[in-house]
Amino acid sequence: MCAAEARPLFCLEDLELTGIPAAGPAGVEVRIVTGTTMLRIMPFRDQAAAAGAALAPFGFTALPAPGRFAEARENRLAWAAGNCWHLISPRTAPALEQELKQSLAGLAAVSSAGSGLLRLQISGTAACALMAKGCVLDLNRFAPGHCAISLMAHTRIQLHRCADTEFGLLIPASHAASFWEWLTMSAAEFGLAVQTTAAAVLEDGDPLPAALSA
Amino acid sequence: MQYSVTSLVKQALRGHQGWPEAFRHPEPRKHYDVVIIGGGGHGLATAYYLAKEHGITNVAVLEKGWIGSGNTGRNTTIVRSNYLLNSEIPLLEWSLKLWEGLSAELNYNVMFSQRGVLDIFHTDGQRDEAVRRGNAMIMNGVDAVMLDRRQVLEMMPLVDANNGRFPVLGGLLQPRAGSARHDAVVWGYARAADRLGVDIIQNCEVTGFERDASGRMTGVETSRGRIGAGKVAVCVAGHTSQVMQMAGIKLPVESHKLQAFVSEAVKPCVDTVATFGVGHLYVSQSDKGGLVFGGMLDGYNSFAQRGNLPIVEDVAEAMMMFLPSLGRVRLLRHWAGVVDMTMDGSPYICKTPVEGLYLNGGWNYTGFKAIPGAAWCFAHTVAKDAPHKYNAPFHLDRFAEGRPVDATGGGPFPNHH
Amino acid sequence: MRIPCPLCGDRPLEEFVYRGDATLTRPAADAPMEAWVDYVYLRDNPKGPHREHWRHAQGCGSWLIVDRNTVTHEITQAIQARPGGEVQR
Amino acid sequence: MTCQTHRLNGTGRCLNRSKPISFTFDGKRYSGFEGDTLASALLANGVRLVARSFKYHRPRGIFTCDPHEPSALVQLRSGARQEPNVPATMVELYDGLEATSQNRWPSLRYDLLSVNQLISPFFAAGFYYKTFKWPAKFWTSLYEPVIRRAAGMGRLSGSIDPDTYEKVHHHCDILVIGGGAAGLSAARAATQDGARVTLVEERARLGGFDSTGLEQDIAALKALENVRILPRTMAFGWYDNNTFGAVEQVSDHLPVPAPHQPRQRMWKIVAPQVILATGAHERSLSFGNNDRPGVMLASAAERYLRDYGVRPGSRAVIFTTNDSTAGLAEALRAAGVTVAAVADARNGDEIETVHGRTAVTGVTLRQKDGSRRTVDCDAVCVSGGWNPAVQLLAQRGQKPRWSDNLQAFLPQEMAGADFLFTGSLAGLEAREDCQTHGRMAGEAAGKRFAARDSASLADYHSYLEANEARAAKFAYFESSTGKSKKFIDLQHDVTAGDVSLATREGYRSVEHVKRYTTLGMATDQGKTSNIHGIAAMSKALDKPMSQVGTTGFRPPYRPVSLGALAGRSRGKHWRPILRTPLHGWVEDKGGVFIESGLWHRSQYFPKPGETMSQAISREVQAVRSAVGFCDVSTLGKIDLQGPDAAAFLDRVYSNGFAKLPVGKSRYGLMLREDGIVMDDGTVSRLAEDHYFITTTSAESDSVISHLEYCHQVLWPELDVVFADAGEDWAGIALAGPRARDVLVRIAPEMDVSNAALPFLAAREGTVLDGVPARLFRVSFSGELAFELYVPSAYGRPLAEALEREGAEFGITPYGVEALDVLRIEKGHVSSELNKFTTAADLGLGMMMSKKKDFIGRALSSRPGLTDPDREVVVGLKPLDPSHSFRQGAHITARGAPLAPENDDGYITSAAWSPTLESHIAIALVRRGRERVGEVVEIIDPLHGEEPVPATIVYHHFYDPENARVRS
Ligand SMILES: Cc1cc2nc3c(=O)[nH]c(=O)nc-3n(C[C@H](O)[C@H](O)[C@H](O)COP(=O)(O)OP(=O)(O)OC[C@H]3O[C@@H](n4cnc5c(N)ncnc54)[C@H](O)[C@@H]3O)c2cc1C
Ligand SMILES: NC(=O)c1ccc[n+]([C@@H]2O[C@H](COP(=O)([O-])OP(=O)(O)OC[C@H]3O[C@@H](n4cnc5c(N)ncnc54)[C@H](O)[C@@H]3O)[C@@H](O)[C@H]2O)c1
Ligand SMILES: Cc1cc2nc3c(=O)[nH]c(=O)nc-3n(C[C@H](O)[C@H](O)[C@H](O)COP(=O)(O)O)c2cc1C
Ligand SMILES: [Zn+2]
Repeated sequence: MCAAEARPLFCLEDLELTGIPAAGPAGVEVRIVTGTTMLRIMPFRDQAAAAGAALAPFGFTALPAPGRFAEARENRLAWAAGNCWHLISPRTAPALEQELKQSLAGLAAVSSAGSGLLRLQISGTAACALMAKGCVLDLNRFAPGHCAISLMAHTRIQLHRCADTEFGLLIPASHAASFWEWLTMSAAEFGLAVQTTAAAVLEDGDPLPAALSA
Repeated sequence: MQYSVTSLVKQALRGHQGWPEAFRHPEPRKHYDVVIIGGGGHGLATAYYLAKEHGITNVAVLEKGWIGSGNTGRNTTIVRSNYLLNSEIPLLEWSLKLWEGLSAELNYNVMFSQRGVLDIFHTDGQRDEAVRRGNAMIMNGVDAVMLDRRQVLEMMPLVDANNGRFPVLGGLLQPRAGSARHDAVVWGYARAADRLGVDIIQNCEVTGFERDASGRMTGVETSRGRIGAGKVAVCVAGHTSQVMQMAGIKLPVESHKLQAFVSEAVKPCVDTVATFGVGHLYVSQSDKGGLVFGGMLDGYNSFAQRGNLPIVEDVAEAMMMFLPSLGRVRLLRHWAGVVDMTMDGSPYICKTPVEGLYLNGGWNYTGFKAIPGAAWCFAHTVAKDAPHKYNAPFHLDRFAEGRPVDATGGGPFPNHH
Repeated sequence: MRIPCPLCGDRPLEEFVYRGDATLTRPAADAPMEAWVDYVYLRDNPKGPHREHWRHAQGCGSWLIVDRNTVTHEITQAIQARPGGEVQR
Repeated sequence: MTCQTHRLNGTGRCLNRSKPISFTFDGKRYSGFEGDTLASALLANGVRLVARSFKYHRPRGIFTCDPHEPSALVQLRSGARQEPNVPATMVELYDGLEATSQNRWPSLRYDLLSVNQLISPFFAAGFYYKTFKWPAKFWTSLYEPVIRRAAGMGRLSGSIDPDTYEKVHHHCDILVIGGGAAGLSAARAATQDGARVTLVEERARLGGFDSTGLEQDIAALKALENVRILPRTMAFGWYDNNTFGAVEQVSDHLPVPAPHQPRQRMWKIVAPQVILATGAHERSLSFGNNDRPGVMLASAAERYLRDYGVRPGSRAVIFTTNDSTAGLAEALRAAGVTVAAVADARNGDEIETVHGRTAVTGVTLRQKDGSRRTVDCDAVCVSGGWNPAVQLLAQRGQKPRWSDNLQAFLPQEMAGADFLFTGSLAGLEAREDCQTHGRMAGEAAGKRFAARDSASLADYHSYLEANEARAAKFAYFESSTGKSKKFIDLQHDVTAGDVSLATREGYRSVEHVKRYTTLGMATDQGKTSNIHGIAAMSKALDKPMSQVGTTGFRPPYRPVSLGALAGRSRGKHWRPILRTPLHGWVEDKGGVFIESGLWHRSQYFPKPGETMSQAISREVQAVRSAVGFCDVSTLGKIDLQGPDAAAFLDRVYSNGFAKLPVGKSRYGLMLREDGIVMDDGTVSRLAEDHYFITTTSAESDSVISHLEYCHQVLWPELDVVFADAGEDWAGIALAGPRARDVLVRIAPEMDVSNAALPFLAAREGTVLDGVPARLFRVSFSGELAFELYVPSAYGRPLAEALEREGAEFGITPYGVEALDVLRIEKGHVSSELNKFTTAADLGLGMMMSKKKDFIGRALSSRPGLTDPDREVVVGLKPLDPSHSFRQGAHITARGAPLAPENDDGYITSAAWSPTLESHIAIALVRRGRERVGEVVEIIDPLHGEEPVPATIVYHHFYDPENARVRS
């Protein structure tokens, strides 16, 4: 019996993950980010503050308010539903999950959102124009550091505004293939470049503005 | 004057100067044996059958606006009896039988067009439901035909059989079903009732009830003054709970709005009434050429006769899924009606806890087809103070008894029916 | 129609699912049958202001209590149904 | 190619004369210029007859220069892009454009159905209500088909629309609708306080009615950073909370859309404030034969001259009631057109009737003194005044208000908390007035935005009030004499006579008249006709215009293609197709997919040469005799944690959970509050306060929503949290007598022996050398079985490992069909949870705890739900095992006639059981449990089947002692 290899892009299997050429540089760049660990944090009754405080080992002092995310070291902590936050990290899952469970014991339920979400980073000069085709939010009022759970192309997704022209998307794996098709159709007019990147590499990239870091 | 080819020719030669009014515009009298609230199809037909079947002619129909301004004048006009439950089929089938002779009976062409209602199915689950329903229909003496894929596509050539998504598996056809001209039904019953002596009083809103010491109904208050009544029959569709509340009765009803859509007129391309269950869509084509179609409720309580965009998009999406060659057809108009949604999707046609007060309402979005049959039964109930066997299941105590007439299994969530 | 979710902000109708009358209280276990029948089947159905339950199903998932006018569709208030909510904004 | 006989030299603001364009109409080739519309180009070529009317097939020409053109509707393009009913006035000319006339046969000039004109006296309003009633059958079989053949206008291609459509969401602070003089000023002023302003204009160019002199304003607006201008974009609907639907015609002016471009794009615009500047529509007048080709609105004539360099004829007569035609005579003369007469109704002059059949050849004028004279002409330019374009506003439900001074219907409310309006929509006429007031509206909106509350509207209001007070428009709608038909609704052929007939027959409400005559129900929705209908009613009923009132207006402002409203959500992309983590693997294995809700699930795995039923039987037999595995990832999965988790479960399930030990699974039943079964599934206790729940695939969303409701609304005091873990885990059922042998190899790290992992045990551990896993010993098939969950990314590796490690035991993948057969053999209910059944109906009455309250308990005891006559779950075995039947077939006692009272139930599940070598069924049968052993009939008259005699049996056909699941 040999160790099984995860299939990080299982939800996009058999789709062509290639771009669509444009006259000039592609207006939309999509990075498919693999190797991300996503852990749910769901505080028990009246424990949200305590749970936030217990996240110090991960670089955070509090749970971000609804509609916000924060970054510290290589980790991102994002509000993800009514009473739910996601710790998003390039570190490997089981170890991180154990650490988090210990830190939050009695304060919050921890579970692994595992590989159930496809993570995309969408950037480029036409990123906003593309997003507007599916996203119901007022993107002008959705500033870097904001996050939302919202409907896009008939799919409930999580959306992070990473920079003026960059969005992070978390898409339920079962919807990912359809979403991808919608995305490529909608981005075609701008030109689309596609890359697959490991989370570890990504997090070494540009940090968020200092103001957003916890 | 009787309407006929002869009278039409005569009048045509005289520049149509001699046609009498189809119905009078009388001032309300002081008292009527029966006051019917609501000048929609059900109210007018109830008046007609009271006069015709039971000889009760001292009857008024009070309508707050113009007759037909409610749901009867804004519905997608599907007439069928392809129901599931043995408790509901007899009423609808009786209604269908009355439809078949209605134009002649009323001397008014209601354009009842029996070009079939075809429920197309795309999944095994839908097929099983259709088989169950078709067999129930046949057991009740109703016509039902199972069509295979080829037959469905012959009848509905515009259906996309290869949409890469929902294969056409077959369809359940009721050949005798079809559609009718909504306004003609209103005017035809109004004219026929008027000719039997019924007063149709428009612009007359009922604002309250009058009861004697024993609690019995004695009259109604209206925007045109008090009108005495031996019996009061309520047929006010989307406003049932409002009107019944005036009599102190709270009903298992939520008012919702349902939208309807019509396209520009195009040459005939949809020859039957077709439904696309996966997309909750139904579509037919009017004799003028407009495609008439609709989908689901907007989904929240509302008394506004106008819909919102999500359902417009939903319905258009279903149309494009079902009949993708209609992409270049344009939507001409869309509107909404306020419907009583009940806790089991079935109506109330019954006596009420208040003596002298009778109820015909809770029609959800299916009451047009029932107009002749249900009004006929309702007239019976009002005249005889007891239900006819066809409307017996549709009383108010059925929830307490645990005997809802729930054909979709939606349960006590009106917006799930 | 747009509903101001207390957690997510203004969102369009298509993100929400409706349930209805928010003034009902579930009877006690030993309540008489009529109380149960009324609870399950009788609803407030006013023409005008209405207090109702909606779920932000395609957003944060919260059940909300929304005050909305059934004639104008104007919404005057939307709060989380769970008293206090777990999270404050 | 004919030459452009009516084209002027020099003029034509919209034209690019250096770009000639060739196009065809009814197969004949013509030429025009870039910038032309189809209408202007046809006029330039001297083409006047372009259409036939709906009912009488009367010849019709180009009547307006507007989007709501009622007459000149053509069929555009050919092949799959063929589009019916397109107003020629809105078609921007492109090279190679193909248009044909519609609603005529055999040709536009010789249209057979134009005989309808001759018998038109019989076709008066409402004629079909009065006849065709007898004999009853003839309506559907004879009369109606004839009427239907004549129905409709244009024809569809019948092919799938090859173009694409898409949607965009857009948010701005202030939306301006209409890019005329007023809208341009308003938009510019609105930006002053920093608001984001969007302006939509349905035409290709900004400037509205007359863009002369507005070039600088337009350029200045375009230069502003916080302004977004959307030309060719029509706001069609105004929905709650200032949500607007608008459609952009992205590619309609091109032969085919550019690569990756949609044909049209629907904008969903949300704007806290809106300024309406939709302008006004010129109206016609009623006079005899006022529908002849060559009769045209005065403003249209003016625009064709000015913007397109086209003269409407060579001899024109002007018929007017107002000053807006003041410059027209001069403009016509300047274009070399003889102005043969000007009939000004204010002076008592009028046109009585028009002469000519397929085009105007002259008119009879009636002068104030009653004298008549005939004037030869080939064009009639008519103006009956202007109707403010109130349609969008009226969509909000407000009824327009009649102004005697302005002789027009105006918006009822001058302004609202979230809207303002301006320009000729507000009754203003002069360009300067429109601009000044537009600026006021824009400034007010900008201030409201900046202060986020109300700004003073005093000036805005008083400006309009003064304008209205000053006005003294002449009231005139219909010529006073003449016998010829006076058309009101050009497209639907409604005449002034039809309206008065309707009122005589008792149809006195404006809404009744509309419906009886079909006035205003055509594609222009009454924009050119309603006012005349109201005027005719006012005369017939002797009621002021204000009391007659308008009919209601509805979206869309102008018809919108279904394609645009659907966007990309069509065909395969209608709704997302949901895929399980094993999707790719199933595909590679040659598995067949089936739609199940939005999921694609593996239905069966055929081997070469196998039929579907052979494959299913093979898969079933493999499970019964060796081992199989099945993708169950679509099951709903919920991760429930918290100190009150057990208490919570006790309330939402009918059976008890408090005593479920850690490490154990239990089957759970969830009811609705009305006592009907909602869902079933397994609940596994992973730790003291940690549960893992599965739900059925179909109900997974509604169960989550229900549990959230229970938690957030009913019992907020309970300290639990739960997560929808549906996406997290891939699930595989491993079943069959050799299942353990395979599992041992997959999960060497775990002790899976019967002793360590007995029936209903639940464990967390790892498989495949370190992959986290949840392992439940539950069985749906009736065999020794396990449900295995691993993170979704390991779903496929797990399937591959099972295949590899199980090969020696004969492992076989199976799909949902075999899954269903296995559970039917075993007698597990599934499709019996059909929203009609109670726990007792399903034979699960013992799962209704008596010791606690739970959802659905109280109402379950109502008489109707405990009636012994209810239909309950039983099994059926045909006397002849080879006799098959369908799901949905009904049950009757033997020999009972077909009648509803003999309806004893119906089949909910049917299958060929390879194990029992018989067809078997689960059915809901009246008093079924008392009738075990009785032979009944399975009837399916719908399919014309002979009744199948069958014995009622207990539905646990296979291993009723449950020995195998425990082995
Ligand atoms: C969009 C839509 C589509 C539909 N499609 C179908 C279909 O395809 N097939 C089908 O069978 N059914 C359909 N229905 C349902 C059907 O239209 C109705 O059930 C049916 O018309 C009800 O008839 P009615 O006479 O009870 O009500 P209405 O026609 O609504 O008449 C009730 C009348 O009561 C009046 N009224 C109310 N309150 C008062 C008062 N206080 N005083 C005086 N008068 C009052 C109202 O003004 C109204 O005119 C549809 C409904 C809608 C809204
Ligand atoms: N009596 C009059 O009212 C009258 C008569 C003749 C000329 N005029 C002149 O017309 C001009 C009036 O200016 P204005 O700005 O009020 O009107 P306008 O007619 O110039 O502009 C209105 C614009 O709104 C657009 N529009 C209408 N509905 C729309 C919708 N739903 N979506 C998108 N666009 C839509 C139209 O295409 C048009 O371009 C002035 O120059 C005035 O002198 C007025
Ligand atoms: C079966 C049917 C067909 C219709 N066809 C048309 C039509 O061809 N043109 C039109 O303008 N409206 C049509 N309507 C819609 C009516 O104009 C009107 O919108 C509807 O009856 C609701 O009334 P309201 O909009 O006045 O509230 C149709 C309505 C129905 C019920
Ligand atoms: Zn929310």
